[in-house]
Amino acid sequence: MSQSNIPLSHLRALYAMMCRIRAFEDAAEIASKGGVAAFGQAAGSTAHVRGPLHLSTGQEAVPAGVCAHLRPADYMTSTHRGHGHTLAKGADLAGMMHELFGKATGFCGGRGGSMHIADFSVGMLGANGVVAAGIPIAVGAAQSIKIRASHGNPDAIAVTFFGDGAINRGPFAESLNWAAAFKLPLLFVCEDNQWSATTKTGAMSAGEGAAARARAHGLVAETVDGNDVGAVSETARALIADIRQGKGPALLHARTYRFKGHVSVDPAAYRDPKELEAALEHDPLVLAARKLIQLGINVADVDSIMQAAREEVAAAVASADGAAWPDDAAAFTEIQSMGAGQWL
Amino acid sequence: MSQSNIPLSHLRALYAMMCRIRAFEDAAEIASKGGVAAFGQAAGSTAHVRGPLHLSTGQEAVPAGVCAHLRPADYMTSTHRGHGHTLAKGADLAGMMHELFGKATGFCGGRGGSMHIADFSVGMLGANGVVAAGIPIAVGAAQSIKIRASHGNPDAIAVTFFGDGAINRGPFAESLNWAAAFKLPLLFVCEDNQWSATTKTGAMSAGEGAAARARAHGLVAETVDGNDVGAVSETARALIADIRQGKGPALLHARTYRFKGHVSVDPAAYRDPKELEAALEHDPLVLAARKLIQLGINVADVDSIMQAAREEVAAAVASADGAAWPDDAAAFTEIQSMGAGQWL
Amino acid sequence: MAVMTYAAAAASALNDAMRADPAIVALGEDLGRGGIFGQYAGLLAAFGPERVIDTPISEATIVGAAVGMALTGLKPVVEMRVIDFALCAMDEIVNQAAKNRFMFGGQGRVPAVIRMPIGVWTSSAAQHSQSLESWFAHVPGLVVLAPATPQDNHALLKAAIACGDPVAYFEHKELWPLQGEVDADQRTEIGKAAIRRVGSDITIVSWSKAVHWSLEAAEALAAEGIQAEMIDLRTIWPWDRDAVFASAAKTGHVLIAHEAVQAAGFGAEIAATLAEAGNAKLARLGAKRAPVGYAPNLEAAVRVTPAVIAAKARALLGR
Amino acid sequence: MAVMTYAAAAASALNDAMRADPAIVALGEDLGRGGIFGQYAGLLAAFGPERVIDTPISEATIVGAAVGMALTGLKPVVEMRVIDFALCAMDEIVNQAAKNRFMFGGQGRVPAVIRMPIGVWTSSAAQHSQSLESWFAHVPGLVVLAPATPQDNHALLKAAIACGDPVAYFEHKELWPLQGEVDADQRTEIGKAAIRRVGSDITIVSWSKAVHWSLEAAEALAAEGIQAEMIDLRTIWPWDRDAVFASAAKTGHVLIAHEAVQAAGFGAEIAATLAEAGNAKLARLGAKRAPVGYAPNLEAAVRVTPAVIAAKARALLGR
Ligand SMILES: Cc1ncc(C[n+]2csc(CCOP(=O)(O)OP(=O)(O)O)c2C)c(N)n1
Ligand SMILES: Cc1ncc(C[n+]2csc(CCOP(=O)(O)OP(=O)(O)O)c2C)c(N)n1
Ligand SMILES: [Mg+2]
Ligand SMILES: [Mg+2]
Repeated sequence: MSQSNIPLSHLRALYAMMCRIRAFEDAAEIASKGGVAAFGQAAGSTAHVRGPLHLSTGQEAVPAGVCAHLRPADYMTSTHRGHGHTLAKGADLAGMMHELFGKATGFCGGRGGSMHIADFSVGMLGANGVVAAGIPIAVGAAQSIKIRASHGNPDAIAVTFFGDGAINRGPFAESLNWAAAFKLPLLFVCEDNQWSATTKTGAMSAGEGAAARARAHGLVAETVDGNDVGAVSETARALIADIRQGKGPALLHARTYRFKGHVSVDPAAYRDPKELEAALEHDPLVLAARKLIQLGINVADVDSIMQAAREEVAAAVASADGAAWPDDAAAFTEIQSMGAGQWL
Repeated sequence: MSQSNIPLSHLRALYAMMCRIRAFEDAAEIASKGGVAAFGQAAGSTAHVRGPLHLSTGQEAVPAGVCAHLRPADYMTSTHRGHGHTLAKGADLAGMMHELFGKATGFCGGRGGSMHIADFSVGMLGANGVVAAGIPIAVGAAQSIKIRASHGNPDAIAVTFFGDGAINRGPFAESLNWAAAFKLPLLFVCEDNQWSATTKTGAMSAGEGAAARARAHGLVAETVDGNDVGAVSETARALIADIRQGKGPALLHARTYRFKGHVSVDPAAYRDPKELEAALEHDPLVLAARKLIQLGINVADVDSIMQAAREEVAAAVASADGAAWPDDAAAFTEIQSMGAGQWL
Repeated sequence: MAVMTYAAAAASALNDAMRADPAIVALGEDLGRGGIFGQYAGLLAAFGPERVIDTPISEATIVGAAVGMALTGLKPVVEMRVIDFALCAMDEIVNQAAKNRFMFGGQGRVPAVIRMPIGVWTSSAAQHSQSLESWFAHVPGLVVLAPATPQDNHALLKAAIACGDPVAYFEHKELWPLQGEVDADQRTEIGKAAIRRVGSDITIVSWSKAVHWSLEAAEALAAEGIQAEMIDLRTIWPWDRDAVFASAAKTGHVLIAHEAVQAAGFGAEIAATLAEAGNAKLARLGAKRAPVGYAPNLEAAVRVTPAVIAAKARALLGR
Repeated sequence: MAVMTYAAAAASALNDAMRADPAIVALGEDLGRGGIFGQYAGLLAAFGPERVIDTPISEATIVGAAVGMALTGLKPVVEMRVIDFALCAMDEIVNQAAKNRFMFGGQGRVPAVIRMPIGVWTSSAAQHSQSLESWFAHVPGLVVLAPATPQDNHALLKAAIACGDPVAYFEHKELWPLQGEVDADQRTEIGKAAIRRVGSDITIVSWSKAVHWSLEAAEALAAEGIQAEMIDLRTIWPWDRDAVFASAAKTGHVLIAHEAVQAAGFGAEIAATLAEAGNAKLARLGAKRAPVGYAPNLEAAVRVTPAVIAAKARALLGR
């Protein structure tokens, strides 16, 4: 399946979401320079976004295409590289930027930051600092939907995003088995950007990859060009429709590419520049924009979509910058109810 | 492949090993009655074998058939149900019985017991009280063979036994991937007795089982009737020959049946008695004995093999019974070198 | 009032709780047959396989899934069989269940009870005999309970399920068959110790199976004219400092006895707390029992700093 | 003598060790590119991919495989990146690596060094900021090290590899860039603390990054006329009681400062040990720091019993 099959208005909406993600990541990247010591970089004190910041630049088509078919009652878990998923699930862009800036007005009141972005109000149950750890949580959310079927949204589903490197952690396999054994309404999405931190995933992964592993556990699985937002959307649509009908879990393997380093301060010196150059030829935003133009939207219109996204993000940055830090006391609230106040 | 293809002398040797395992398990079972509190049973103080005792009665063809092709330089890891594997790897029967009795003369000086049987002198690197935990250890042993190729036994291999329930733990999948990615000389043996403690494994395992999961990770995999010792042996022979030649890891899925409860004091009241009855029709020892007689060995000869095994075991029980307990001081040795003696 | 075993008390409490609240589910291996020790007896028949869930042998996913269930409206009771196997799910317990509420700024709650039986159990050797309760006391976000009697296993299990926090719940393998009277309506507050024996000469603080040994020891001492006061802590976190300090003030002597390895066991925390309070010349400084926050000020708020160290040193020296 | 960072010191020590002993291998994620912090810089080029092993993201199998390697003649150095991810491998560390030698009666040895960087690290929040060294002190079979300087990271890493025991090795994430002089020939004995500053008024005991804060605090105190003696423990297990007790006897005041959560942190063990020794009215009893053995007498030998409790109570009361 490819872009050509989807209606213009849908492609336009997908493109708008991709632009918002791209603009968000670009702004976060700038705000994070000097934000953490790694890859030979020192941490400065001037960065607005501190700590490890994992950018999904270049991977926007996957969350945009998948989440177009999700509803607020559907649950999602994500990874350390979760801004795109969060936005695409419908979370407020400014709330996320405020959280990256560590402000009281962020989604987590400044307690979590980029690796712990979450917006439970739209079903986004959390990014995760531990590779593959979000997968079993989504399994539980999917099982909960089944168990609580009478409680309102019987055809809700859960979706879990994870990377190509994550498929080599045990919880991935455990979760495939579990989801299939209980026939849970769960979509696994392997967002395959070909890299695991500084390591090419290929050499570390035996066999035919995520889809083959899923099939071996009895799941339906599809592989798709993850830079073709139309293809992602159409494939996800079909899989999600089946899941909603109770046909059990499925896996979507989307091939894409990580344009940036592992974290925002990583210059990715270990990577052949040609590989990046080649990948940039398949920038999912460029591909989608080209298609929109083919379909008759004029260039200025297309540009205005990105322009609007950049403006939205700039406003978010400005407001995040001006927002208040959490009270120091917030370090000691929302920990637990029993024994609250007993720190020592 | 089946028994008919293997030479009589080989089948006879396999049968003899199976008899030793059966005789061992039968004697251990008797010695363990009242040895642990579980399944509604109380622990008495008269048992000679204490703690959880997992019997491999009915599963003898798997270790016998596989280990016939192993050498002392090959490594093995096993499970909580490891007596058969240990014997078949060439360990001393009496040393194991002494360990089950907790005596100073046992393999582990009474420190380990049934769940921690090991005989490093024949490459048997340990049973394990944690399901699936032996698998990554075997991965490391196999990698070590490759790394130390110059050190003597370049075509040595490692083999790891595990149950059908164990394939749903993450380390199994991680290890499949790892072994294939590094092309390690490792044979995975799934000894499928259809049960995981009190639970039928089928309902808990999605997809086509161990072999399918192995193939999805790029391994060669074969399924065999695990009660047909000739078939096990022939299939293992072929897989092991390829592994020795550097063709990478493989998996053998052997279907068998657990004649006893999960532990020796478990009456398996949860199991349909008909299932056991049907399984007893395929007792691997009966099948092998029948075949030996078909091939011309007379009944008395066949009986004498089992008789010899029972005598060997009886002698081991008697000597274990008479052997000394470990010194109390053994509770505090062989823990660690640095800081030895600092208990508090 | 009924006489029942420690195992049956747990099953009965869970039965009561599940009957009262449809959000409660139980999951783990072999639950359908009542659990290896009967601690889930009768529940499958009463509540069906959607609420009494037999799981694959997948400890990481058992706890991970429980976190997902808890975040979405259920109250899972999770069976790990023995603490030793819970080591296969430590990321899920410590990084996910315990920290979720804080990391996400209070958006999520993880009302999950994770049952991890501790203790030595008739020759089950090194991988089935550990007692690791002190680990969990060290982890912000967790409640830590260790009942010693059928009555407490009934009442504390209910309290654990109701409390809304993730709970590390430690039953003891050698206590499963222990018989005792159980009043199903009795409530036991989390954080309140029980004085199992009143005495004037020495305070013995303990929990779990060691409570019974301590009581046995107290009887032996009584025969010699020594009256021991025996405190069953029951809650390891938040532990009942008031009860311990009051008894210590009365008897002037405190012995803490637990089955876990002494080195870095929870007895050290109690002893250190008593010592600091009673001795102006000894102090500890460590991070607050809070997860580390992201915003720079939140991160700084829990840390030990040179200024804090210097201040504490001055205080110790009375300057 | 050369000046190098804490990260470079580790790389240099490992380089020396690997050159001298072909049995040493390193494994973990991203090692081939020198590790995210440069702590493996240059090693792949020097020793090739069979000895500097880039692994899949499979923490459980990284440690499990290291156990298998160690049992069969290799000496693996295992990278976990941060202690938080080591929670994905706790069965392998605690049930397998730590207990192997004992369970199998001395047949196996696990000379593996498991590197699990601890500590807060610039806004990396709750899942990348833990310090869990006290957990490992609680586990029989493990050596526990926590170097604070480039020199110690060089010398202790070598000592760890050479010692033959499984070692929980805790570097600190904020110390990677710390510069210092390193004498490659200097040996540091496991179990020996370093007196970083001599003083007469108060003893500050610390380790890892908190050593530097403690020294900073000591400077501030000195300006006020308070002379603090600063002990860098370096080895958490077996810890240097002699050094701590000697200094405590001299100064009469002890402050223990660590970055880990205070509750059930290793500071409690030190404080409790000092308190018990100095105060005849307080004692702890727990199991010996030994794995639980199978034979009934071995099992009994490590346990706390009513008789032991009663005896300790008598001793406390001077009877
Ligand atoms: C259990 C665990 N191991 C290691 C890490 C360190 N780490 C963070 S991201 C990453 C690479 C993950 O690769 P992939 O799953 O492909 O996701 P991507 O970063 O490419 O989005 C690693 C190794 C971690 N966070 N958690
Ligand atoms: C990690 C872990 N989880 C649970 C257990 C408890 N347990 C012991 S054996 C067993 C069943 C294992 O089934 P299988 O792998 O098929 O082996 P079998 O017992 O049939 O030989 C279980 C659940 C354990 N020992 N380790
Ligand atoms: Mg990737
Ligand atoms: Mg089985």
